[in-house]
Amino acid sequence: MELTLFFIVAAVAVAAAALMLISENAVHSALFLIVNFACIAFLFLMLHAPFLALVQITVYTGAIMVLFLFVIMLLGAERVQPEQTPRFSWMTPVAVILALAFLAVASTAIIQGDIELTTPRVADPQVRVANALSGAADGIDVYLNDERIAQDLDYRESTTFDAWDAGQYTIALYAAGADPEADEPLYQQPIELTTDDVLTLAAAGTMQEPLVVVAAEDMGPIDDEDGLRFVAINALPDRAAIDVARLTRGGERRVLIEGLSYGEASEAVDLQTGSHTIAVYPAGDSNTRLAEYEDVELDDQTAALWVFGYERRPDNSWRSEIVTFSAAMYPAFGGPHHVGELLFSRYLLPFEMVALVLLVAMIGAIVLTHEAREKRQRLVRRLANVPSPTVEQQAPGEAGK
Amino acid sequence: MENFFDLVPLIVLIPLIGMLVNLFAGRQIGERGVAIVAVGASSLAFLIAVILWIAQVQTGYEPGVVDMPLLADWISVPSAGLRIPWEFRVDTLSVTMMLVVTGVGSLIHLYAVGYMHGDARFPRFFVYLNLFLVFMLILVTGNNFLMMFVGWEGVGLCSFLLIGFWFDKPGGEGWKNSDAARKAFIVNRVGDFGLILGMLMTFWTFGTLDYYKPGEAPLAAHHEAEAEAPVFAPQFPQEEHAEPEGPLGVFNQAQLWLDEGGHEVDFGLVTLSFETTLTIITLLFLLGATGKSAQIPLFVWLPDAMAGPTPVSALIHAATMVTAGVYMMVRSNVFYEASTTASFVVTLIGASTAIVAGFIAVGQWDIKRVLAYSTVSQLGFMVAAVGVGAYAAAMFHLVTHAFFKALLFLGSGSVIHGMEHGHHHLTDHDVEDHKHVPPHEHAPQVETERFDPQDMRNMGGLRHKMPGTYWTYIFGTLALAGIIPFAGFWSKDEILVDALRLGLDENRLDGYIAFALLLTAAAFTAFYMWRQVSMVFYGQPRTPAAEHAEESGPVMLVPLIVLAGLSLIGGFMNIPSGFPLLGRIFGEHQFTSWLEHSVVNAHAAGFLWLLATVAVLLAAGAIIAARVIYNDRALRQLTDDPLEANERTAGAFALANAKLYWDEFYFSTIVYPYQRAARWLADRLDWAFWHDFVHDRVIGSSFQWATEMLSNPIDRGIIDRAFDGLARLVHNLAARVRTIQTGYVRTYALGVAFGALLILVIALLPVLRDLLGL
Amino acid sequence: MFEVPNLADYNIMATLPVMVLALSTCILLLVDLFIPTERKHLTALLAAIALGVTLVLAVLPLFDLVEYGDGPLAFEGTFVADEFSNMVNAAVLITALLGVMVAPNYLERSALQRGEYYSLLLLTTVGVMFMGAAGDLVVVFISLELLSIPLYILSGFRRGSAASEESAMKYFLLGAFSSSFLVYGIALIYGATGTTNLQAIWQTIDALAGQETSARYLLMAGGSMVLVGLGFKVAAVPFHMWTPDVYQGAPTSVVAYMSVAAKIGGFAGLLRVLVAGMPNFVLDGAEVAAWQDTVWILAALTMILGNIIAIVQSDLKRLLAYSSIAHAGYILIALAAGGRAGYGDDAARAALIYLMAYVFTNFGAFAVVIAVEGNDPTHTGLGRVRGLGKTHPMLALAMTVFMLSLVGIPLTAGFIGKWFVFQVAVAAGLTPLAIIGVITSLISAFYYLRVVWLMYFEEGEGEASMPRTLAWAIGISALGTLLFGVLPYLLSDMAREVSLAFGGG
Amino acid sequence: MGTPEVAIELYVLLSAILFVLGAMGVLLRRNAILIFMSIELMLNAANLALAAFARQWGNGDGQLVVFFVMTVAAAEVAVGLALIVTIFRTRQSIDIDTLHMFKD
Repeated sequence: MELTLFFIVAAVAVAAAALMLISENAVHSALFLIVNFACIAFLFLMLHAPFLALVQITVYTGAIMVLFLFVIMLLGAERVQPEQTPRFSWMTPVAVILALAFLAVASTAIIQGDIELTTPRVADPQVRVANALSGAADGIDVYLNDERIAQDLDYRESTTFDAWDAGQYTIALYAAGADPEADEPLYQQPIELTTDDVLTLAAAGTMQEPLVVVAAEDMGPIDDEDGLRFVAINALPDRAAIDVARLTRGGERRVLIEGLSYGEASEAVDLQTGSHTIAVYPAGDSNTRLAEYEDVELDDQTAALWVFGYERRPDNSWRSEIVTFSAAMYPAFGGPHHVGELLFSRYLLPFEMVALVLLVAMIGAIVLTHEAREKRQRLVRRLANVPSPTVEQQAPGEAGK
Repeated sequence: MENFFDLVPLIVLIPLIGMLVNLFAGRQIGERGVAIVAVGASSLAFLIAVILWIAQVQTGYEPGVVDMPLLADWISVPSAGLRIPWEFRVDTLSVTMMLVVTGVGSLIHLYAVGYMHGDARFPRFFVYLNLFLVFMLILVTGNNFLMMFVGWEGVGLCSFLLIGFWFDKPGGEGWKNSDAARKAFIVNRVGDFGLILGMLMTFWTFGTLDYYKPGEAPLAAHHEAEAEAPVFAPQFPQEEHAEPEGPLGVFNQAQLWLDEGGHEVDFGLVTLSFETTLTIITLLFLLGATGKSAQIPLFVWLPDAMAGPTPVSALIHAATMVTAGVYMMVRSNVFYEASTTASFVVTLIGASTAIVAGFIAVGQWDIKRVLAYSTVSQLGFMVAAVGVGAYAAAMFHLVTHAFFKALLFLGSGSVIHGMEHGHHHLTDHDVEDHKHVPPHEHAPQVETERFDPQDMRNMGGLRHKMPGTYWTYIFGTLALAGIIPFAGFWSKDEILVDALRLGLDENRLDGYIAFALLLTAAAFTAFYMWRQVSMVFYGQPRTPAAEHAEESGPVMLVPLIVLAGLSLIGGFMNIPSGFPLLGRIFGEHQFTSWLEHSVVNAHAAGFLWLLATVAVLLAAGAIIAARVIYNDRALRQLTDDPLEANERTAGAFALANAKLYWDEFYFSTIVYPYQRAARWLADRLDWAFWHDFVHDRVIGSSFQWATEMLSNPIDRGIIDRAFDGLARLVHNLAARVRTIQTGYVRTYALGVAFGALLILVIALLPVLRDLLGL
Repeated sequence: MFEVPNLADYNIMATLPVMVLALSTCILLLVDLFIPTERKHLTALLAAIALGVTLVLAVLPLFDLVEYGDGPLAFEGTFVADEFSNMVNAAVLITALLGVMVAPNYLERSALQRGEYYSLLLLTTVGVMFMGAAGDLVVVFISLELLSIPLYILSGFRRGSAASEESAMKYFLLGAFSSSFLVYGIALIYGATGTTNLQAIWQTIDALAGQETSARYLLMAGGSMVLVGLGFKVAAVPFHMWTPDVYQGAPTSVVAYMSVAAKIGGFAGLLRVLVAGMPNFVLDGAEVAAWQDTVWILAALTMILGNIIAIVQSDLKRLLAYSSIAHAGYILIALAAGGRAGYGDDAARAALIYLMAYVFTNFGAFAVVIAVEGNDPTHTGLGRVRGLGKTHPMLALAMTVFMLSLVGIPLTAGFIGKWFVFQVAVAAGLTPLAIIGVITSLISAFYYLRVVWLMYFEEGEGEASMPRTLAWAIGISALGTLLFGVLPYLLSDMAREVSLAFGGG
Repeated sequence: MGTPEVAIELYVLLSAILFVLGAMGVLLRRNAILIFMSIELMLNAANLALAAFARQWGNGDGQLVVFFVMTVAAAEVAVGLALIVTIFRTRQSIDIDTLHMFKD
């Protein structure tokens, strides 16, 4: 279906371009070009670039082409006078041959380029730390190798994502304020960071039995506008494996994750936004409900991390609890959000520069077209006073040549 | 005494200041002021050279390196390991050159004050002259090849400006002058190309361009170094020898690598053995030297360069600049010593230049052209001396030649001046203006026929009119001819001895060739010089102008006398061992042992009585022969040369007069057989196709083209034609290529598109090759 | 959700010089509205002040006197304020300053006094400065447009003059044509690497090294097309054909500026994209970057063609146009040398030194053309300089210095530039290219010396008008040419820390 | 976001075709405005390629480049049309072949 559509649109685009090329009348050419631009806008839509499609229609097809038409009409330049003796009759075959050769070479590159196989862009691993380890009074300190990446991190809090170089690291948990040189860590384990990883290092478990779960997050954009994504971690020391399910309003049970082992993180699961009731069962046992969490609120376009564990109550008793951490997902590809975000981060400088380019265009339009009246005035003034040597060069008779 | 070495920057700065003063205030301070500044600057430079000489002697000939203030880090990029400092080198070789350049230079400056008197562009002349001194001194004092190159280009520029100095001479003369200047510059650029490439290769090989680093003593070949170990300064321990980028200068590094053997140089694309590298470098340097020192095949510019004012011919085109090539090769003696191939080529080129130019000189009518070819010939002697390894002899001849050739040029200038004066006296004697006007200012608009004051046929009998000039000229001629005890005898003899020794002792062919050619060339020298003396000074005046010629003023005569004295005694500085009496008075091999401290391969030649006798007799015989042929009767009416009148020698004379008919030579060796072959083919294979197409079109037109190329008027040598042809080729090519510049936007766009396709195809060749299965 | 970074995150201080200039240009544009036509030299003065301040700001870090911002990267890596960009800034700002100096009298003479002239000139300068600091292909593209569009307008600045308009039109159409190649090239490079950031491109190529991925074909094609777009700007053969026509038709004060500034911008872009971004792009175990061959051929063609066609020119401006084409060839040698691993920094240094020498030499030559062209802009035949040696000895002397420097005679800046370029070429194993360079510069002596010849050795009227600012500009250019020729370490010291290559150079 | 149903190569090939058509327009048309329109077509072709590659890589950089190219193109159009208007005033023609005052 999509493919058929593509071919139709592509055919129209090529036809419009070719017609633009051969139309005698400039106005027709401009109209064909508009058709072509509209086709490209449509292709932009197919390529998940709604914002561009919009700009294409408004700026190009709307503003620029209207300007073209306007100038053609203004100058009455629909067609140029035919030449008595065609000057570059050899140009057509040469241009065609050149174009075909160019196309041949370029398409060779494109097809040989084998776009599907290209290696993705390399990104440094992103790491954050989340504290789901209840019990430490002032929170915890976390060290990655010798560098402290979290200080006094309280329960239910997390750091932001930071980029690290890929490689082998050792993660160590300390009680807040501990001296890593002198004190023993609460827990430590080696981890490996590889490129393109987006990892949450979740401290979980109990003070007696702390652990760090490495959860791989998928921050990539989600197609569903109202969607969200979550990763679950089983931090219940007494449960080797659990199932996680969502209870609908009707009391129906929809299993989201099956058989999540202790100390493991699940795959990412997509979910509709809204308020959910989440229940946890021992693996394979749909009758024993271990815990039920009502009204777990989740925003759209976020990536959530759920840690199922025990929380230490003020009375020193323990209670099973769900700890959620959420992070904004990468915005939907091509959407206004996405474009806007990039525009204000990586592309702010080009944005400013484009403003300068537009300023130049403004000055240019003024400088190039504005002077007619002024020139005549000066000419009159000059003629009235002393003829200057430059008058001759500016005489209107010559200008009309 | 080393402190005096610090004066060396001044030797460059003083002429520079003189030049700047004359440039900016020349018109204000008047002719006298300009003269004082210019002559003063060059004399002060000479004084410094003398001080340096004394300092050298006092310090035991220790070489010194002096930084130029401000320019210590001239070109340096530490991160790239690139450092070329602006350092002056004071050693016996450079001091010798300084003495010659400033000494002869000062005399010629003084002479020029008289010669250029009244010229409208008097200040500018001295600006150029001082600028020339600046560059020449940079050339000889620099401690690295790049400084030498700076000087090299600079003197070329000054030569260009000075040859064309009289561009506004009326009647087509000016155009000829400017043509000559351009030719000199362009021919020299061909030589420079060799020098630049040689320099880049040297830099690549050694990582530096310094001759020697400061504090580094020149290192002789290994076997000698072992015998006299302390020559090598202790601060460079043995271990460092193998370091490719050690702290050594170019020559010592080369010497060490040569002693070690087996060293290789990686040029990225190819790896060459060190010896091969040196051969290539030396041959490239030789190309540079053939340009600047006017050797075959690039000598054609020097005779034309005589279009410049005579002091310029004396200073630049005889005494100093043209010897730069010889200096450069002597400086690089370590390289040349190492490469037998290069030495062989050098010998061959030098010796053949000597004989060819000597032969051509016999057939010239122009007084300065004879001297120009003589200069080319003598430079050939020096180059050949380098080729046979006689570096001291080459330098010795360079020095003595500077004396007597400068003398001869200045003498000829005096003669021309006198002739102009006589001519002026005749044509304008009723004009009241008795102000002395320099030669070219004689506006000959009134004349219908141009009078050539340089044509020897117009002279004669000047012996009585200009006695001072005559006697000094005789001194110069005898010195050049190699008559004992004049300077030229000693230096020429040493070269001949060295050439013969190379042949006898090492059984080397080039030694014999050089010896034979140079001995013949020496005979030619004596002959054409005495022919000139006879034509100019003997007999009776052949024109009214010669009759009214007058002696030049004292400003011009004093330099002549000083130079005549030097031509007489200059040779005594290097009396060969075994020569009686003189050796004991002046010491033996003084000059060689002085030079040995900087030119490691300099060695003294002995004295061969037999050879000296033969050489002197040959010269004397040539002189007598010349006098016999150009006797007073023959000189009375000199429309034809006696050699031309005599049937047996007419051919040879015509040959010499036409500069050897190089065109005909090429014609007979290439075109004629080609023509024969073509005809034979046409006769035997007379097919219609063959006849119509191949013969008429291909052979016919290319033959026509070839004959057109080669059979143009023969007053210019084949090499002239080659350069002209090259220039025309480039011009035609340019004219053709420019037609793509149509002025139409669309064709320009086509160019862009075509270029895009082109580079896309180049870029994607690997893919396309894969696709096509190649 | 997404938070807008605050200004400190952008490291905006690193962009101080260019921002100062951009802002003062906007202010100048406003102030100019209140300056009457007769007093436009005030605008020139203000523009010169803005440029002077920027120049000081730009030069200070070159001598390690200050350091703007926090590290070289600004605006998330799209702007790189390093030694290279500082050198480019210095070169282009000096050019612009000289350009402003020669303008007022020229504009007055041609009745073109409009304040926009200076604004446009400053905006071009801003474009070149951005180009020098480009860390992203988008910035390369926009800088190119920012430096080109004002030049198109300035070329057509002479009102109602068919010549000026024609040159603007040609320049514009061909410029737009070639920049569309540039955009396509950027698209292909993006397609191959998934990023437009030069450092990220470098990293991606590095990660791809040794793998036989077919992305390299896209990369190759993309690199070539970028070369088309930027090669046009620097007038490399075969994208050079606009040069003589535009130079001849455009106002000479504009040509003087653009012949240098556009070249600086174009080469800064080429060096950034090819030497910084893609030096490690190597095919099949070769030792040099895959694009080196292409640049090699372009360099050779440019040197040969530029120098040869220049011989037959009879118009001073056209002669200098071909000469500027030829000089692009010499700088392309340095670019080609940057294709060998480990020589990127040396190559960039050589190119910068050459450009710096070229700034003074070429600008000076065009300034002399301004002086001799008189009131009639079409009178730029070679005969104009005939006899100049007699009538205007100082002007002739300056022109001689420029011509000798263009030939590459020692003790002039031109020689130093050539020396560095040839040296790096030989070091990087491009000896044949260096030989072509030496031979063609030999050929160039023909036509440059013809100018010297006409001035000194031929009779003629040799008229010239030399208002004070023009004389100053010529004097400064001549002085710079000689100063850098005699004391080249001033230049090489400034450029000593230039480091382009991301992987160390 | 799954893999696109239409292969990215197809988009890029289409863009190459349009680019070449635009280039031919520049070479073959004499009307300055049409040449100009052809250049716009070339830019649009490049934009299409950029958007296609952006889809391929799943990052927004390509789309941002398209955005900037569009803006710059708009600026170019303003200047270009102004230039055409001026030249028309002087010569009463926008035939590009009438512009050949200079040649060697």
